[in-house]
This record gives sequence, C-alpha cells and structure tokens, in this order.
Amino acid sequence: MTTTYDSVDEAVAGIEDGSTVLVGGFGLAGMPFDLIDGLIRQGASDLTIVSNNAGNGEVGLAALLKAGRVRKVICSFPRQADSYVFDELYRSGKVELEVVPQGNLAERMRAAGAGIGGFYSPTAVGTPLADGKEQRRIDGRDYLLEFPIKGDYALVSAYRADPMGNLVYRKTARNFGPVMATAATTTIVQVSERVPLGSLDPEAVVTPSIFVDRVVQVDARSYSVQGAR
Amino acid sequence: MTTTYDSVDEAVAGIEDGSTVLVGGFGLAGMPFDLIDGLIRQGASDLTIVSNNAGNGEVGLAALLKAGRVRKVICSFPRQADSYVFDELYRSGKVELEVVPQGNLAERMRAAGAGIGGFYSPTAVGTPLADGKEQRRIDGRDYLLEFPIKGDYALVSAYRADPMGNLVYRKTARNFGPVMATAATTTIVQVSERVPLGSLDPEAVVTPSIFVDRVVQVDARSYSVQGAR
Amino acid sequence: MTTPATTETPSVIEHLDRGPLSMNEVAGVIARDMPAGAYANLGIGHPTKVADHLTADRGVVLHTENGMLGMGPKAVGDQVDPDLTNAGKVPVTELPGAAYFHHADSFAMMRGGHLDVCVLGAYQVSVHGDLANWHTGGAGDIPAVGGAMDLAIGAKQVFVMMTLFTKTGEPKIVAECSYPLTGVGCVSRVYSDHAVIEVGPDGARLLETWGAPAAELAERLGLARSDQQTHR
Amino acid sequence: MTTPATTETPSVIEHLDRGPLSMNEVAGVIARDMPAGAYANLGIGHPTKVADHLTADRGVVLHTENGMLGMGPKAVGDQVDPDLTNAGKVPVTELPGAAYFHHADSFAMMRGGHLDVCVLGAYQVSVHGDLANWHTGGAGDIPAVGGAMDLAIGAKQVFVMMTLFTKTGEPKIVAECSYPLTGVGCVSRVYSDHAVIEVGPDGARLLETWGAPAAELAERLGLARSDQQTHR
Repeated sequence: MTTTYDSVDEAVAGIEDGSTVLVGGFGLAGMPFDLIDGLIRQGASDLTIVSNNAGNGEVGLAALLKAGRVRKVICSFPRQADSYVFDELYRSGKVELEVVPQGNLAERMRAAGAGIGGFYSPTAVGTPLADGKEQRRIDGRDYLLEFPIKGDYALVSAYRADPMGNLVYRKTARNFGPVMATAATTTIVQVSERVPLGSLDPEAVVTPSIFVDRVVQVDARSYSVQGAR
Repeated sequence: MTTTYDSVDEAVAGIEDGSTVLVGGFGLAGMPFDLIDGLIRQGASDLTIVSNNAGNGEVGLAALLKAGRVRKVICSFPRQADSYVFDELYRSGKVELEVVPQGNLAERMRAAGAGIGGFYSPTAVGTPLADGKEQRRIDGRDYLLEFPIKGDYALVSAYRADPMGNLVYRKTARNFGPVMATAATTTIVQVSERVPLGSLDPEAVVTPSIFVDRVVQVDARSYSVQGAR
Repeated sequence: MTTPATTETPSVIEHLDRGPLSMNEVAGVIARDMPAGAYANLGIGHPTKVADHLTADRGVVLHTENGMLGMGPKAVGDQVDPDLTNAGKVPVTELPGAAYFHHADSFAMMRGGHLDVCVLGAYQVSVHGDLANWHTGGAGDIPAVGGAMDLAIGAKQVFVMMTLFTKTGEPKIVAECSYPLTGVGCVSRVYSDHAVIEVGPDGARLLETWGAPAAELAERLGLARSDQQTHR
Repeated sequence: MTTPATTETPSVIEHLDRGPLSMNEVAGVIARDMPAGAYANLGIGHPTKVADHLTADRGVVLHTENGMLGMGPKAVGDQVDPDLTNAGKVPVTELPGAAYFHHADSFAMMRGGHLDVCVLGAYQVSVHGDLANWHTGGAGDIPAVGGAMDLAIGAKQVFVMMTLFTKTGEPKIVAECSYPLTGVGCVSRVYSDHAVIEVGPDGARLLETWGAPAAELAERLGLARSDQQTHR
C-alpha cells in the first residue's frame, strides 16, 4: 500500500545502515535529488549504491559519497567529467566499485523485480568483465550467467503520482525508475505533481501502484534547475 | 521498417510451411481473427502455433486447426468449454501439444525478444512440468532453466497504429501482443484504427515501431462482434 | 454464536450454532481476512466471488493476470466490452486508478512476489502446503495449466478456497497430494465450507470451524487431535 | 573525383584527388551508407555527428539507450529540457512518432537484435571485428563501460567511427587488440579518416580510401597487399 508523505525527511525515514539503495536517474535526468539530500540528512551509512553513474560535482550521489556514507558503488559509468568526488574516494580505496554493463545492470534489477533467479546475457562475453562469471553456450552463442540485483530501497524520481501511487514519467527521465521500482523492498518516489485519482490514463501508467511504497511531492523548480546544469 | 498494407491477404503473404507463428490474444480479447483467417486462406501448413489457448468453437485458431495446418501447439491452456476441435485432434494424435505455464510462456517470448539466452524461473518446480528441465538452487530457492521461444511470425491485434508502426492497445486486449511483437522475425499487426503521425502520445506508445513489420487495418466491427461472443 | 474452544485447541474458533458455510459464505470469510490495502489476485471460478464481499473502504486492489490492476466488478449490460475481461474471460469493469500492462509484465509482477494474496481453487492441499489444482492426472485428460503454477509460487500468501471434502467424503487436505502438483509448499491457508486451516512447514492447524467442533473435523481429516498441528 | 581501383583490389574505391576526411566528413560517409528506414543508435561523442548528415527522407529512426526511439537533433535555446537528453547527456529533441521506454526495455531492444545499425567509437578494432573502446587498461584508470558492451553485441551491424591511426601513427586496425575488449567479433565496418574497411571472420578488406591508394594504406596497416583480406 502506498503512503503519501508531506516531507522528504518522513519519506526517507528508517533506511538502515548497510542497506542496498537503488538510485534512479541517468546523469541528471530522473535523478531523485531531493530524496538523496534527505538520505544524507537521515544519516544511514555503509550503503551500497546501485545507479548508472557515481555522482556529478558535489551534489546528489557525489554529496552522499563525500559525506562518507557509501561502502560500495555498483554502476555502469562512474567516470565523468565532474565525478571527482568518486574518483578520489576510489583511488584512495575508500569505496568499492563493481562496474556492470548498463544493459546488464538494468536487466539484473528487472530480474530481481520479476522473480527470475538468473539469466544468460550475451553482453561482456570475452571481455574482462566476464571474469569469474559462468559461461554457457546456448544454441550456438555464448552467454554469461547474471544474477539479480535486489535493493532494500529504491529512490526514484517520477513526474506525476495519483493517490494510489500510480506513476508516469517525463521523456528520458523515465530511464531506470520503473525498473528500480520493481526491484526494491521499499520504493520511495519523489514526484513533481500529485494528481487526483482517475486522472492518469490507465493505458499510460508506467509504474503501477503495486510497486510504490512512499510518495512525496517536491518542488518541481529545484529539480528542473538541477537538471539544466 | 514498417509497411502498411491495404488487405489482410497482402499482410500475411509469404508465411512459409513449417513456420513458428506466435498468435496474440487471451480468449477472444486481442485475438487477431482477421490475420488468422488470412493465414488460413494463405495456405501455410505444418505450423507450430504459440498462443495462450488452442481455439474456441470453429473460428480463429480452431478453424486453422480444423483445416489441418497445425503440427504443434505451444500454449498454457488448451482445454476450454468450446475447444472441441483441438481436443479431438489431440486425442487422435494429429497435433502435438507442449503445455507451458502462462507466465513462463510470456517470459520465454520476452527472452527471445530481449536477446536473453535462458533464464531461471521458480514456476513449476516440483511439478510434472519440471520433467526434463535443468533445476538449479540459487540463493536458497529452486529454479528451472527455461529457454526462449522465438517466432518466425507474430500475428497481433492492436487498437491503433501510426504510419511508423507505433502501436497502442485497448484494456486487457493488450495481453500477449507487445511481448510477441518483440519475439518474432516478422511481426504482422491488425489494427482497428490508423492514426496520423504525431497523434500517439510518445509516453504512451506500448509497442514502438521497431518491433512492427506489417500493419493492416481491419473492420473494427467484426472484431468487436467476435469478441462479444 | 461464537464459542472459543478452550480445551485441546486453544486458538481455534468454533461456530457450532450453524451448519457448514456455502461457498459464497466462504468467499465472505476470505474477504474478511484480506488485509486492508492488499493487492490480490482472485484467479478464476469460485475465488472471484471474494470480490463481491470486498467493500471499497477496504482498499483491496485486484490484479488479473491477463494484464490489469484495479479490476472492478463484473460488467453488466452496456458495460460489457470484449477488450476487458478477467482471467476467466468474464467481462469485467475498470476502477479509478487502474493500470494495464502486457502479459510478461503481469506475470513478472506475480513471480516477483509483489502480490499480497492470491486465492485459488484446489483438488487437494497437503498439510505442508503443496497444491494440486491443475490436472486430475487422468489418462484421457488434456493437460491445461494456465497461470495456476505461476500464481501458486508468486504471491506472498496463497489462500485456497475449496470444499473440505470430495463428493464422496474424502478429505481434500491430505498428507501427500495424489494428484499432480501445481506447486510445492506454496499454500498458507485453506478456506473451506467446514473450516479455515493453516498449512505449512509445521503441518496443518485448524483456525476456525463451522457446524462441527475442531476435534471432530480433525478426526475426519486425520489430523492429530492433541494440537491439530501434526498429520498422523 | 573517384577512381575505381582495378589492379590489386578490384572493388576498392580510391579518392585520390583530396586528402583524408575530417571526422565530420566521416560522419557524412556513414550517413550515406546508412540503409533507408534503418533503426540506428549513434552512441555518444563523434558518432552522434552522423545525425547531422541524415536527411528526413532517409527515414532513419534514431535510438538512444536511455530510453527513446525517434530522437531529433540537439536541443537549442528554449528547446532544452533537462528531462530529454541523449546517451551522452546532451539535451536533444523529439520527432513525431517518437516513443519512450525504460532502461530494461531499451536494452532489451538492443540485446534482442532489433537495431539495424549501431555506430561506436574505438581505441582499436581487430581485423576479425573485435572491439576495444571502453578501457585503456591503464593501472590508474577508473573502469567505466556504460552501454558500450551492450551496444557492441546488440545491433545487426556495428560500425566503428575513428581515426585510422593514433596520434603517434600507430594503426588502430590491429591483428589482435592490446586494449581490453568490449566485444568479440562484433564490428562489421570501420569508417575512418583514411578509409572504410570491412572486418570480420575473413579478416580486413579496404572498401574505400581517401588521400592515398589502397595499396599504400594496406602497407601502413600491415594488411596483405594481394587482396587486403588477410592480416600478415
């Protein structure tokens, strides 16, 4: 059942030390900045963060990293022009890194949400990222066995939510959000708008309410300003 | 690239004997009756049909079966109140049957469309449908290894198509259509309406045009009458 | 009148002032026990009757595996739309807040353990929660599983709704299922005309009875009388 | 002026009236060779320039792996929307007939072989189509693969766009990649400033050259001169 909160701090309450937290967004689009800021205030540490990137500048995930709350990052692309916070922590051995090809990252979370115990992916066969993975030839092609990535929490940014917790997204800000929402025990969503029950087209709901535990509305402007950097 | 045809017969042209054909629909909802009738006229035989059911009365798949064109049926639920055509062919050994749990059926086609070589499903563990399947314990739970089901053709019924071949569906008539569209080499779609480019909401497209090869518009009334039986 | 049993079965509730429940009444008991706000799948046939007993204030959201959350009551008259049916292919309606999705997403939702409750019919349920509901195993029978095996392993809790005895009086709660299995150790509770019975790793336990004391039903079912927890 | 070579390399086209191509001109050649109506992914960086050379009548539909088909040109001025970027996080626009989808669906589309062409940059490509474009293998380098490995194995054809030689003049078409691999045998063609080169199971073959005859380039690349099909 979905609960709607009035403040970000209530929405992120209770995240335990040592949790695995799935964080949506691709670059800045769809990045749940308000929830990450709430998580920093909330104080949980020793976190494993699963996200496509490892932070930009000193905001969002970079700020969480800088605050020393992250034990491990699982992502596809940590290195960016302004990922210096992560870079320094990684080089000094203060954060672990598991690099996962972007499609395997998405599919492993999809598997967690879909009750799939593992799957054979053709991605990364014959590359250094195949090291330690089980390889199998199926129907003449080689595949690697990949296992689910399940989150204790998912932090997702969506566009609109109805009172039940049904979600829609905006353009490419959708990216990892719908997948992460299925893959976490508790899914926490920040939205730009809350809309009345019945105002979302049932044919166009992207994340059905069953995947959503907590919703909080945030100031659309702040998200937009961040995203436009 | 998607081609729009003026007639059902053109849309189903070229289906070879021995093809595997994925046929959408759940009961009557989303059943591509016009394309199946076209397939019967087209004459391909020795077909493997993948669909949730095995025909009702003497229309659609039942008519295809009755015409002797089907070698094998892969489905979750062949037995229905009015599935006497299939029942008789099966009991007399004239058609093969592979029964697949409905969720595995959908996921195996999804795997075919998604380039997944195989996946571990918890469904059917410890049941007669596990016979001959590889079992594996992952993280304390038992799973069966399931392989993709790929179609040479998919016959799908959708609601609206734009000129590029983007599709939307109506209510629970969506069912297997979007999955089958991804899983076949050639996807053939009957639609009730063709709409101008730009009139489908990009946020609400269910099957992007990349999965659609051929589109034909059919008389909405005939579909509706069939469905209301 | 409700008589809490106090002797051998400390927690069982015995309704002795009436006979066994009708299947419609069983549906009412399941509805009573459905957690508020639950996401539930009611399968096909008898279990779909549970919906008739769920009032809106309970906030239970119904899933149908052919691709919908927020399913409403059966469609009547002009509401009938051939594009909107439940898993039993019966025309239904749509409630505000509904969402449609395709079959792979629908079964991912089930297999991934997101549904709170699923209600299924059964031929047999073992005391340890094994379920047999898809195939009689008869030589001439055409096998047809539908979504039963996916439903059995998917929901957080699987409730079975069935008569407790066959027409010839044989218990349908058994030590080991003789019919082909649908799922192993997947059922948590059986709701029947005579009793609600918890099943699982620790065996079967009577929770509530109608028309007969727990001790008598335990005897007929072959459950140990001392605590109803162990099958003889 | 185009001079079809007729001696040792029957099918190679030599453009000897000019120097090597700029990367922008390479993008134009890739656009020229893009099949009409193709679904294509242009990765990030240099390859995205191919879009500037694709006219609408070609009907090429662009995919970006962060969840969109029907991507339009880069956004300028008021078009900039922080919710709409390409895979390089550059603001872009939306064309009529576009569709959005989530990351798992987007990569399923790629992995499933539905894209006709993908254009990627590279450090090295082997004559047999092995690709190295994600990691220099340097000890201090932070590994970052992004979608490169998924793209490499996903499209029906993978085109590489790169300079043919490093800044120090070393060929980037090699017998075996010395950098860590992105994918094995996945590249079908290399588009470079000096030449278009087919690679694959039969080795490398020059298809078209700019600024130098095929024989001279083959020599610099260490390809056998007789037919350019075998690496020495």
